[in-house]
Amino acid sequence: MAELTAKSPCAGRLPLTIGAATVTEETLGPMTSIAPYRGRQADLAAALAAAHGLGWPQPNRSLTGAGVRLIWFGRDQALLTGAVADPALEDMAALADQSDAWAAVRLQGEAAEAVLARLVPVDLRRAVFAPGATLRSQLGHMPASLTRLDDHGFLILVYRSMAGTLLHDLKTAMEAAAARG
Amino acid sequence: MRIAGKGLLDRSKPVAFRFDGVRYEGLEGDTLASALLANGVRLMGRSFKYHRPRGVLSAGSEEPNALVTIGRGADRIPNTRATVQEIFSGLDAVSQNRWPSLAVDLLGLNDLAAPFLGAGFYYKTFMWPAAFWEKLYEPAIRRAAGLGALSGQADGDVYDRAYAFCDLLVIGAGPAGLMAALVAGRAGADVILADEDARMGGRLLSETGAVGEEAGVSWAGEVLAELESLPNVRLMRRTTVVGPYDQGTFGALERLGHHLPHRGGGPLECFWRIVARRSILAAGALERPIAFRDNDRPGIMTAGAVRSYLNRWGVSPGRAVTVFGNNDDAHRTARDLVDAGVHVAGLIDSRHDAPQSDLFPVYRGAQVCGSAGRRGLENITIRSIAGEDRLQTDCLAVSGGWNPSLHLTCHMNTRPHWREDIAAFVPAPGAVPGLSAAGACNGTFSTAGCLREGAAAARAALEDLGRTAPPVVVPEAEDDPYRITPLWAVAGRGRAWLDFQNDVTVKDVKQAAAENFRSVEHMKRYTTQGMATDQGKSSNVAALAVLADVTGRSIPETGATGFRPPYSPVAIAALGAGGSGKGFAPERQTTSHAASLDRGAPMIEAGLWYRPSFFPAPGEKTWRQSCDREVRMVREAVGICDVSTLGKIDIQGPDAARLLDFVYTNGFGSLQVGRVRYGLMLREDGYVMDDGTTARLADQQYLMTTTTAAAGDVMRHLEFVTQGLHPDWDVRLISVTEQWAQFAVAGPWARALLNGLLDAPLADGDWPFMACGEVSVMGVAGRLFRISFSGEHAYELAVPARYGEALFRELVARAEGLGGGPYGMEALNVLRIEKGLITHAEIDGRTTAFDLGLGRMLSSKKDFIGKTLAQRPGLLAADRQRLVGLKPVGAVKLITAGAHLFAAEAEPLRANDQGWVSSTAFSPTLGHQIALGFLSRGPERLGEVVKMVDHLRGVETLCEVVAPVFFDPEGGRARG
Amino acid sequence: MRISCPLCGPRDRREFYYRGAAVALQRPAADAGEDAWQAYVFLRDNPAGVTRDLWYHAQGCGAWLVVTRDTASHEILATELAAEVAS
Amino acid sequence: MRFSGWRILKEGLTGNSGWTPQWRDPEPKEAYDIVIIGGGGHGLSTAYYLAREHGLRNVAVLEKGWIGGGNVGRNTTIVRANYGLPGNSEFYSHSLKLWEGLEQELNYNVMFSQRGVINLYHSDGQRDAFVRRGNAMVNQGDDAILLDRAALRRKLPYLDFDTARFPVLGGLYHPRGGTARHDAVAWGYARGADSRGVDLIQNCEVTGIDIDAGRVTGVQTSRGAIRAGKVGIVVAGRSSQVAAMAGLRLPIESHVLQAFVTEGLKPVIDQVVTFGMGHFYISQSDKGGLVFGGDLDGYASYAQRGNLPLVEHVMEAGMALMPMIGKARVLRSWGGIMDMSPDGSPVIDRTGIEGLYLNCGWCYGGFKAVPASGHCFAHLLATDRPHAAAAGFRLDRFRSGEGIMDEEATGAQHNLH
Repeated sequence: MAELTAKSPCAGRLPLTIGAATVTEETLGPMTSIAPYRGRQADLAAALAAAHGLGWPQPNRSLTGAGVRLIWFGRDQALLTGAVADPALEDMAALADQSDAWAAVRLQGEAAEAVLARLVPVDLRRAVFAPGATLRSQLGHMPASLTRLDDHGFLILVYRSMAGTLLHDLKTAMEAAAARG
Repeated sequence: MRIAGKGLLDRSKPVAFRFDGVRYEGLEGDTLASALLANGVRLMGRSFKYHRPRGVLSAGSEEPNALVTIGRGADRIPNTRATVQEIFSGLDAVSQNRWPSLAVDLLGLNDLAAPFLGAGFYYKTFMWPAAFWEKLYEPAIRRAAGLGALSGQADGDVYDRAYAFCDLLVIGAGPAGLMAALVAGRAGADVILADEDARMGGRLLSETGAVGEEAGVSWAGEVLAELESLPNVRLMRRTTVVGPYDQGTFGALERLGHHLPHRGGGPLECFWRIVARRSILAAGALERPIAFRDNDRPGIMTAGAVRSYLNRWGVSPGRAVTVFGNNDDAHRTARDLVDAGVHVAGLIDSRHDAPQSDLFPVYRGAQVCGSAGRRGLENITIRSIAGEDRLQTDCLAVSGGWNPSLHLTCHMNTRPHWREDIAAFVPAPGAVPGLSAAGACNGTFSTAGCLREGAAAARAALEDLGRTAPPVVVPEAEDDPYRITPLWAVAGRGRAWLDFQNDVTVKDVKQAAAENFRSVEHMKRYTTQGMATDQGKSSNVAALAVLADVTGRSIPETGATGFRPPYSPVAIAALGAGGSGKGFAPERQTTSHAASLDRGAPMIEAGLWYRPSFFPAPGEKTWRQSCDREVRMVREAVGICDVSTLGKIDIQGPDAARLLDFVYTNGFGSLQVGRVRYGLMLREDGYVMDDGTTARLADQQYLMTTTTAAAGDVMRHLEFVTQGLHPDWDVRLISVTEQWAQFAVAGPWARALLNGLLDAPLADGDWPFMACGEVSVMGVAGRLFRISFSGEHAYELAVPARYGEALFRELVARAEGLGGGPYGMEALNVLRIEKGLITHAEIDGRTTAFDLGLGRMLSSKKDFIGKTLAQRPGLLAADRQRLVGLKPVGAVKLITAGAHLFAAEAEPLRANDQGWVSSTAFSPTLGHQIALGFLSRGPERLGEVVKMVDHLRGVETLCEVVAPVFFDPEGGRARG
Repeated sequence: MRISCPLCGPRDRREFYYRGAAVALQRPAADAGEDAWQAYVFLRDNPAGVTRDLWYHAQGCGAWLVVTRDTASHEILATELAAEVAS
Repeated sequence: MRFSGWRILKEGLTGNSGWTPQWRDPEPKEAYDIVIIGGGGHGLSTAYYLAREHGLRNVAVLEKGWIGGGNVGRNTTIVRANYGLPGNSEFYSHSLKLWEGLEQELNYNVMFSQRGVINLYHSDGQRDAFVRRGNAMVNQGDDAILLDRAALRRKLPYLDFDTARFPVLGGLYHPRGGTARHDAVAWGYARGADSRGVDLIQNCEVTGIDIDAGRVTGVQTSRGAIRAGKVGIVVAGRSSQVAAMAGLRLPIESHVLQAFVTEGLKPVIDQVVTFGMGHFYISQSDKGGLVFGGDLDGYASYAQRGNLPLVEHVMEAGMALMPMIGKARVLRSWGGIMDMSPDGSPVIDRTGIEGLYLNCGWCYGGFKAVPASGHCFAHLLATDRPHAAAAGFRLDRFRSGEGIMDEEATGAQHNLH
């Protein structure tokens, strides 16, 4: 029997380099939303530490471990990427597979901050938003998750269905940033 | 006339440009105004109402007269201030609001009719005969009105928008702003220094005084060099801060491309939202004219502007210049001109105690009471105790004093304070939270005072920011006292202009007062003073003073000037950058998007989503042919439809069922694992909000589906209930809409199709109607729901979205093998109407469960959102318009959505209105038109014939009222 | 306008959805009577001054907030999580 | 003084020295038959019609600032009768008819210009909803025409027909709709009321409402107490505060609505055009400025100013719909305080207090209502019975659920209308 072919959200549309910024599609592997039940946050943190080597992230922080990343994703919610969530977590939190829900790209380069300054209404200066920092906001008109990976690199997540608009908006902003040299 | 040895421009860099088709040469760094003056061109525009010839009044963005159009093509830019536009090679500027030419403007005839065109004349006439207003008077007025013209073509330029954040925003880079930025920059604060000019330095560029040991302009250069070197300071040139908004947000317009001959695809402008913890307004001051008879002739301008043209651009606007003022600052203009070798024919100072000079004749206690000249100033009349005297002059530099540029401090509706000693308004402290004013905009006019205040404001801001101010020495500079004796308008006959562009004269203000438009707001609105493109920057205070004088009140008693954002006008394209075309809203595409396009399906918008309308087959020429075929296909074989756009919310936790019971009108506690139930949701005001199915996936896990349109609203509603009303409930909500690609497989062959696809075929007897569970689809874990929106035996099959496209293609291929295929929104709509299933055409926000025939779904056993107000008498009234089916019974067979319903014999008038048609379709299954609609007492009137009237489409149809389910009313096909 | 989300920090108004007066948190019992329901759904104090209203951080963390705010000056005096106010 | 072309000619030839006050500035009397609180458009028209239609001249209008200084002086000047629901239909139809004779009646050119209003639609569902509304307009006796894409292209060639995110499919055309010179409406009614004996009292803030045994007896003001037989509250933007003086709590939340005008331009937009996929409406004034606006800022406010997110959204919508306006520069933006009601429709009704009447809740549709609001409120004040055209504007409709007029169909959340 034939197989169902998998297709990534930005398949065939990346990478893209304009000026001092490059966008690539990021393969994060399994993604799971984790929302702790009432009063179970401490237990959950312990279970996360045991299973994935990570605690529960503070708001606006992301944690990284061996191949995994735990990104604060909103009120009482985090996104585990890079590993299938340990089923033991189900006792302490609502889990939902989101591996296919988000388009994930990496924006890298000296101009990355200037590009995002055209799209995200939040202070992303290095001194304020350092590597490891994450936030939920909007990118253009789209709901987005944004994480600073390093001095000039950001992980951007938007709804899978909006991948086309993400790339359009990034391209426009990259051109505007590049036009200033 | 360019003056040797004067100005900051490089004489070796000529730039050629055109004005009204004539080629001129200027220098790099010239504005259009300075370059034209250097070429001896004084006539640059026409006034709005009387089409009076006008030259420049100012040397900045406040210019009311010299407005031109830049360029001639689709992207031409009207109403550009010649005083702001930098020249570049190839610049093509055109004058405006004149016909046939700037020199000969036939509408100049208006000027002769001026006695009849005074303040508010149009409110008193043009009323007879009534029909003439729209047909004759108004079109003529409209044609004559307006300044420049848009091209009518889509704006093809690129615009940019961006955010910036800083500790301190300094607005204006004159002495006060530079000093403030320097102090804060050295302290390590993140500083943005923004200035509207191409070159920073503010008034220092226009004055000859020293700062410290050097020329002011050199000092500015050194400070700027240091600021450039600081990584924590950002200099934004050509950037006008246009308005303050709440919590330290400022709008600012950066002009990136207006001075470039070739932009290379880069943005023309960038609109910035700057968020600053503290801000300093150092915007300087604007000089005001004095009103006297015919004070609007080309060649008459502010004294400060004359100094700017002379000292910055090396241009004298005249060969024999006169100066008219009421303050000491005016004398500076005369001195600078003499120093530059320009002939000063005289200085007229209205003060009897004005300083004398041995450089030029000073007429103390005298006033200019008139001017003469054709299209430009030739002479002025001076009135003194000795009588009237005429003086030949081609340029009159006027200074009525200076108005602090406090505009931004008025934008939040705080009124400024009047200071009698400087005869000017100053900012009210605290007018904009976090902002302080320093320097001339605060009423401190000496250079030294500006430097001191700039430094002090920065120190105060640093203290607020928790930083230590470094020791910075404030350099010495001119510290002359500002001495002024107010003179607003010279008495006498004739017209004396206050608002130049809008042609508002002293007489107009007096007439307004005579007609009891004595409130300053009334006067402004009646005369249009202050309504021109400069927002009254050059006229507000003088007009207020004239009004105060004529009504016998003091200026503060009479009122204050007000200003609104933006400080200077901003292009719609900049504020809405990126909004045109597809940029207006995100596009959401399903995983089957490309596959649907491959099949030639026209896509339609469903909220932000795109969904296929229909899938044309070879030979089909109209959408109806395709739609009818797709409907028959589903009824007779099997159809495939992407339903991924419906909202999907994963609800988990011990209290998940409690939540569902609270937000749905019907009970969910009894729903078994592996089963699906239809639910109805109300708003708290008792009207229907949304509907959908919810599946119980596990003991404490439910999957709620919402309509496509309401997905976001429902999620927010559930979050409100769980956070705001019942934070004690242990339940978690996670949107999984995007995770799953979901397809309806509908029709008699649906099960056969699935059994060829699923890794384990569906056993007979399993998967009854409204069952759900996990399945394996070609090796992929998926979910299957036995639900139907078509009335057929149907399923919805969901897989992770990465497999969506592949599964869609596979499903369609298999369906085609069974005589079926894909179907689109048109067929989906027909199928659901045949079954009387509702969508947002029926759940339109004004219908109740009672109206929809779903009253029995309102549980009496529990509380739920909307329960109480749904029981209001008005929501249960027997004569409400309620859901019915309609079918044509007369000669006309067409039923149209949006038509209204009447008793068969009634006139189609509001008083007889009994309902309306919500959804219609041609049913290929039944062979005739069918419709859903709402009819007063509808369910009681089955079998009655009513009249449908669609005035707009010209259709009148007799319809039989029937039950809203047209096909398979027992539901056997879906269950079987 | 910027609102300090207790979770996300200061954010632009464009990230938030506005619902109205925080009275919406005090939902009456089903049988509380007509006056109570009138007051809950329709009537408003609507002060020209300090008020408490409900905002949803729609484009941020998804928290509902109670914001204490001056309607005349737009000054924001406090922000709290609705879940903490309500519980 | 009667205004006419001859008068202008005469005054022009005699130095414009003969113009007289368009209204007096009388001292407040101790007592009036009727006191109108609020000298905005609605209050002034109420006073005018009290005098003209009911012969009631012992009337005062109390205005805390200057007459016409509220929303009548800060709106986008649109006049239309294109409502879909009973209650609204007959009222706005009545108002439009009053507009059509207003200049001659007032002897004041308010420049009412029936340029036509076109509501654009962008989907089949929206078209059908507009057809429903258009049919209601025709049922009422007003005019509505459905324009398809081809007809629209001829009328408004500058719309983005080809690349728009949401395609422009057609429009609902209301030829009798249009614009008027907003300030002139206030002044015309003021002059008309004053000439019939009504006292217009500016700079007179009402600070209290006197009630004795369930009956209103007068008002306290910054210029002293004034006795009154009846009191009408017409203070959109301050309704909750003034009503609170009588112990009333209203179904009103106050919101800011921003509006914008560009620099003057030669004629480019002839009709009033509204966008169906984002809040945006635009017309061009006789002076040449593009006058436009959008949605509420969204939060309760009395600040009379708004913020950038809404500004930017309005501009984006404008660019999405008609990118030819890109180079028009916004000259001025401003904000007004809107009385937002739970169903988006107004209240003209008695209160529970004898002699106290209420006119409020105009949301952001009050300007076009000025003539009929005053006409109907005057009728209510004079006769104690609602005028037939405004009988639907009852204060108790939320309690009963009867006659809710939720045109936007967004439910009882004030800011969504």
